[in-house]
Amino acid sequence: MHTADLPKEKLVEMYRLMLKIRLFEEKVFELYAQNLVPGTIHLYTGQEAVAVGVCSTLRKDDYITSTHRGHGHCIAKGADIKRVMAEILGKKTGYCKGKGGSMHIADFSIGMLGATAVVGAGIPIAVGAGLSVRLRKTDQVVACFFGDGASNQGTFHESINMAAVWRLPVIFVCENNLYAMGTRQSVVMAIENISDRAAAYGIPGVTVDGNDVLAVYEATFAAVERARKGGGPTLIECKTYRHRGHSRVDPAKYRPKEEVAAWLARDPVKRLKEKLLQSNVVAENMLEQIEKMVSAEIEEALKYALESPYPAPEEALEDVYV
Amino acid sequence: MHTADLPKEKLVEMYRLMLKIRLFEEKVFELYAQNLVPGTIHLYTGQEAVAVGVCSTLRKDDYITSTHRGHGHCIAKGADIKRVMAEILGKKTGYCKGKGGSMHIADFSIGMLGATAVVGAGIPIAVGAGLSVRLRKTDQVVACFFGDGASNQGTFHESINMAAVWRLPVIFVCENNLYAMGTRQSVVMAIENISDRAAAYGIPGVTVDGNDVLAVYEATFAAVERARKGGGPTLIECKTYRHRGHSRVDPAKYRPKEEVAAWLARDPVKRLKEKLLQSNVVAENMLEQIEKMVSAEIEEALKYALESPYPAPEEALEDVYV
Amino acid sequence: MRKITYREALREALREEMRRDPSVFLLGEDIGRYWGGAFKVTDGLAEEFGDERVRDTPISENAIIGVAVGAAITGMRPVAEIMFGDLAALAMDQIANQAAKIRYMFGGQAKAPLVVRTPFGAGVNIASHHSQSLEAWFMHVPGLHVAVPSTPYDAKGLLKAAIRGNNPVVFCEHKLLYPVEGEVPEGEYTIPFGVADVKREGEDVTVVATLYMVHKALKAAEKMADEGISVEVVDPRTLAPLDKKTIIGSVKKTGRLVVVSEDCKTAGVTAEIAAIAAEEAIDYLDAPIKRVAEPDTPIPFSPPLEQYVIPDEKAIIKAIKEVL
Amino acid sequence: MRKITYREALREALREEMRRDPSVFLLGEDIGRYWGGAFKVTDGLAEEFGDERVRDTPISENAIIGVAVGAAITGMRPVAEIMFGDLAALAMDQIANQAAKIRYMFGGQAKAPLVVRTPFGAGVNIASHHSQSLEAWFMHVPGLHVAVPSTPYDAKGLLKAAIRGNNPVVFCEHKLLYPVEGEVPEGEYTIPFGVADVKREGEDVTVVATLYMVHKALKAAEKMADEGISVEVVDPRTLAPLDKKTIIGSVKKTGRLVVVSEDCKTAGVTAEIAAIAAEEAIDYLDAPIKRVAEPDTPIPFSPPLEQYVIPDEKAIIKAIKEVL
Ligand SMILES: Cc1ncc(C[n+]2csc(CCOP(=O)(O)OP(=O)(O)O)c2C)c(N)n1
Ligand SMILES: Cc1ncc(C[n+]2csc(CCOP(=O)(O)OP(=O)(O)O)c2C)c(N)n1
Ligand SMILES: [Mg+2]
Ligand SMILES: [Mg+2]
Repeated sequence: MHTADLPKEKLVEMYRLMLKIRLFEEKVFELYAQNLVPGTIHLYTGQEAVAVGVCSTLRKDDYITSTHRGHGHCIAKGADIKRVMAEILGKKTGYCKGKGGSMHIADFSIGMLGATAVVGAGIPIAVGAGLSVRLRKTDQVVACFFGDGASNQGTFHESINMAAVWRLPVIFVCENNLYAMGTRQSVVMAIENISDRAAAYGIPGVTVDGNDVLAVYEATFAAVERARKGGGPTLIECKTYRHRGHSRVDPAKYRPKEEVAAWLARDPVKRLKEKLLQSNVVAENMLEQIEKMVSAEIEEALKYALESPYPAPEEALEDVYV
Repeated sequence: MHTADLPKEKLVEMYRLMLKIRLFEEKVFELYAQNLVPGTIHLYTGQEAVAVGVCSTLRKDDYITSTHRGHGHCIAKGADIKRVMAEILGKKTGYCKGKGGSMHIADFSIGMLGATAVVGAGIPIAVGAGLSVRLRKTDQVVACFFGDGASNQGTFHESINMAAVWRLPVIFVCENNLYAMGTRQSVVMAIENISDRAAAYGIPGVTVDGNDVLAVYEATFAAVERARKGGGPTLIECKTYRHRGHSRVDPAKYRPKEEVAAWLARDPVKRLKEKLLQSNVVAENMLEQIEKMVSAEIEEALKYALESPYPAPEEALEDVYV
Repeated sequence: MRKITYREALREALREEMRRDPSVFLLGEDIGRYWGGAFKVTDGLAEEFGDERVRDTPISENAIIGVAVGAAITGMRPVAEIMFGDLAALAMDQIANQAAKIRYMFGGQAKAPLVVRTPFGAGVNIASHHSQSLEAWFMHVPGLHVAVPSTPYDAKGLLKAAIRGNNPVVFCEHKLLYPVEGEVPEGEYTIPFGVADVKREGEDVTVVATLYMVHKALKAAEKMADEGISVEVVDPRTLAPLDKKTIIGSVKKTGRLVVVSEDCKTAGVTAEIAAIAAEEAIDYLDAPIKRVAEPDTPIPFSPPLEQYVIPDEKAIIKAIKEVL
Repeated sequence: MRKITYREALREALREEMRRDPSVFLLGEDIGRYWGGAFKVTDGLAEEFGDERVRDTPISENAIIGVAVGAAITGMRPVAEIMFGDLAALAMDQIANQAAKIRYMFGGQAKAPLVVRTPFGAGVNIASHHSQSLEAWFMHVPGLHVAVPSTPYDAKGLLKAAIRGNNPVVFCEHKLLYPVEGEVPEGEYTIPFGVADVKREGEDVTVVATLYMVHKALKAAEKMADEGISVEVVDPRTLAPLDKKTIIGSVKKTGRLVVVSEDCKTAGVTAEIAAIAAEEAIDYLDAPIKRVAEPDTPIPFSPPLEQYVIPDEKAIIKAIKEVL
């Protein structure tokens, strides 16, 4: 489907989701600064168009796999932010009862197969879900999120090759935010477009503006359609940028100021908002109303999470085996 | 250098080496049938043009890394066949004092950095040797042999990517003999030419007739020249075929008869012989003389190996640490 | 009773479970119709169940297990084969960090009912990269179950239980056991995990052994019987969960313990079993615990070298005599 | 004497060895000028030695170690960093099958003088994939040396020895130790592998502990001293080679043994040390051996859960009291 044909409601819903991720992450950042978040966090701020563009093409029973930078993927797939927030704070009411935390959120009830904190480790798992779809003869698809850094892992190669030769319904979504921690892409790869790697497996590869949710949507939509019909996998590279440092402690000084400024100017949330307004899809006050509602949801989630109890220490011994 | 410019002596030497590998392997096969070879063996018969074409472009101080199918690599790099044979028979006089056997022959004195029996594991080791060359500021190069099957390992991807971004002097030589054990390439890869994978790393990739030693020589020569001058790595795919089964027990029934026949007709040793005769580089009786000498060398190697003692059992405890 | 080989017993388990449950499928290198598995365990299964359910894979060990994990958490029951146990080193992340932890990390939301079958063991002169015994690595990883069948009967019953169970299992086979014959009933049975089998009863000394070493221990026990010494041979059958109760019970009865395993001695299987006895039965021990294991070397190729490092009957007998 | 942190001690060792020997170089993810290592151990070294010798790599753990192996066997002395010890799971083939065995398989022709530095340990709420302690996997692999420094002094001396040695070393650090201060002399020194350090002398019970647990054991010992009980704390400093003599000597003196390690209990570090004592000193033991270790679970995220599974002073004291 071309995005020009998208119903207004869909566009507004995409905006709402992107804003939800943005405001959620800003809230997590605040909490972090107040020392309320244990461990580390990897915020999705700046990359919202990718998760939302991709997940907006999926059905509830489709699968996604996620990474250490996974809050956005969860929310875009439809997770309950109360339970996401509770998990991030280590509470018993979190999706993983506090066992996983920010880097390991999962919601199997919506096909969110979980985040792995081993970079690249989710890629073969996504392929396995794709194989499962094939063997169970359903028409589900799998979207597999990973970063530019992950695309140098052996798992990237092994997994995409398998998905390609078996023509599995997997969409490989590389979120190329130009850095893996402090490492610029050019320090670790001699190519510019990671989508060029698709040719190594005989599958289509495409690079899109990852800060343009409609571009992401369009490319994914085509890939999902092909995948559902048995046409096999696609590699979609979304060029994007994280607004903040890699993790809690990172001031990201390794990024040139001009680069940061240029990307902030291309903020995906703002861009969609402007597009909606320019094309008269929605009135400004409606967007304001959405923002209010989303903010309220987040406050509610925060309250829920803060008021939730921690798990009892002995629960550490549970869930090791079935 | 174009092979048309190759001096006669070089061509004859290449023939001699190919024949040496061929006759050596046939001898090993015989011994095997007589139950004189412990363990398993993976013969190089049929692929001689690759090892010889590649190693003929190398200096003694250049490095190679090898695989489970490594006898040909050793011999082409200049190993002493007495000690190769002794190792294959598990004798104390073998290159590895009987600890390695057929799958783990090494001769560090000629830059043969050893065979690993973990498919694909030699690839990063070759890259490390290339990095070592760079840090020691010599102009050595490294040739890294591996199979079509190995090109699906994560190490292939991780290693070539590193060599590419660091522009290391490594020649990646993929011996595509169309099968990994009983598995045809098309069962495990959706592409036809493995050299197409070079583009994923931004390096040159080329496919050559791996049964034509001159084609292999020419492609490698160019890659070696570029590498010595700091131009970085190349991926060379040599299409070839093993004349026998994968290993000792394999009748290779999974290969269509016509396919086998077609490839036998393209026997690399015969082809070079015919070329030499046709182009009047050498007289037939000179080739016969070479064959006699090579046969005698092999008989001598065999005698040496058979007469050599086994290691003493307690030697098993040596060489674990320096 | 009917006698079949360990290899056939494994194949029968796979076949029966695949017939019973369409969610069971196999994947691995060369397991399909062209080869039937490097050790022929899956021979003929592709012909019965098709290439989709008996799936040849590329040489990509880590992804093989990752794919099994992804299939397992979405409703399938994959049985993956790693052609040689040594190569599991390539898949340790997917085995130990993903398969083993996915249930825990996600707070019990997921289950990962996959089986990783792989052969360990030396004795066929295939050197350092194809001969190791690495069971201890997996024992050390919470979330995994580890099976170590020593007979065709145990192989079949444990493999069926592994496939039906809901936890990830590393199913350790032994190359030298594949041709070994033993009694296996035709009918349906499974063997629960965590239940040791006393392969021979005895009074004077307890020998705990696994896999191929069970057979060497039994031979040693027979020889000792000739000398009037009664050896009890306990086969744990699964290392995780480990049937401590049976082991400790036997030690309390005999007062002497020899632990035998083919893996390298240091930090290996024998260490854990010896440690348990030292913690829980020291007051019953009348002698030091003895461990019989591979010395700490890689496995060499040459036959005299290889034979030297593999624990043998003589070493077991020597250890038994030392504790008497 | 001058006090510096464990982190600084490691950095100083790297700096001194790089100045001394041009064949020493570093490689790893984000170790260079842009980040200085996830735990800042290599901070500033790229500035002094350049990007060639302090080399940022792609995220490719198995190849990082493979590259180190290739460089080591051709004359270099690489020090590779794996950002978190859990991720060594991705590199087990290159560590355990290649680095460890290359000398042996090739009959002594090669040496592989490489060091793999990596942090283990829990305590900072980063959950199951960033908190494990996997030293036992490496102990179990012949051909590897394994260092486990607990103080800045040991860290510097052992790292310098590791870099100068000719065997592959897995150099296990602990996240919570990086900021810990201790005395480190300015002058040149190295600490030989295989020599335990008695961190505190005592008469009544031997506590063997490693890494961060040494500090907890020392605190426990202090508390026990208040109760009139004299605890000897032995820090092996390297697990391979392991200084059995010092451990056994101490056990023979005190007659009681508690082994403490942060790794999972089953088939872990404590198992090997307990087994050695059960083999070699059982006649001197006046009580069962006690192991204090992580229960067999992955490491959970939430602070109360994580604290529950990490062995603490109280658990050590409890174990000591149980054996008295
Ligand atoms: C296998 C592995 N290596 C290293 C790390 C440490 N680490 C965590 S995130 C990260 C960078 C990942 O970069 P990328 O894939 O581009 O994702 P991004 O953080 O940019 O979203 C690294 C190196 C890890 N968690 N796993
Ligand atoms: C990592 C790994 N997986 C599987 C094997 C078993 N194995 C040995 S050779 C081989 C096939 C290798 O195929 P290829 O790379 O094409 O080399 P060829 O044998 O054709 O020369 C396999 C699967 C192994 N030794 N190592
Ligand atoms: Mg990135
Ligand atoms: Mg091949």
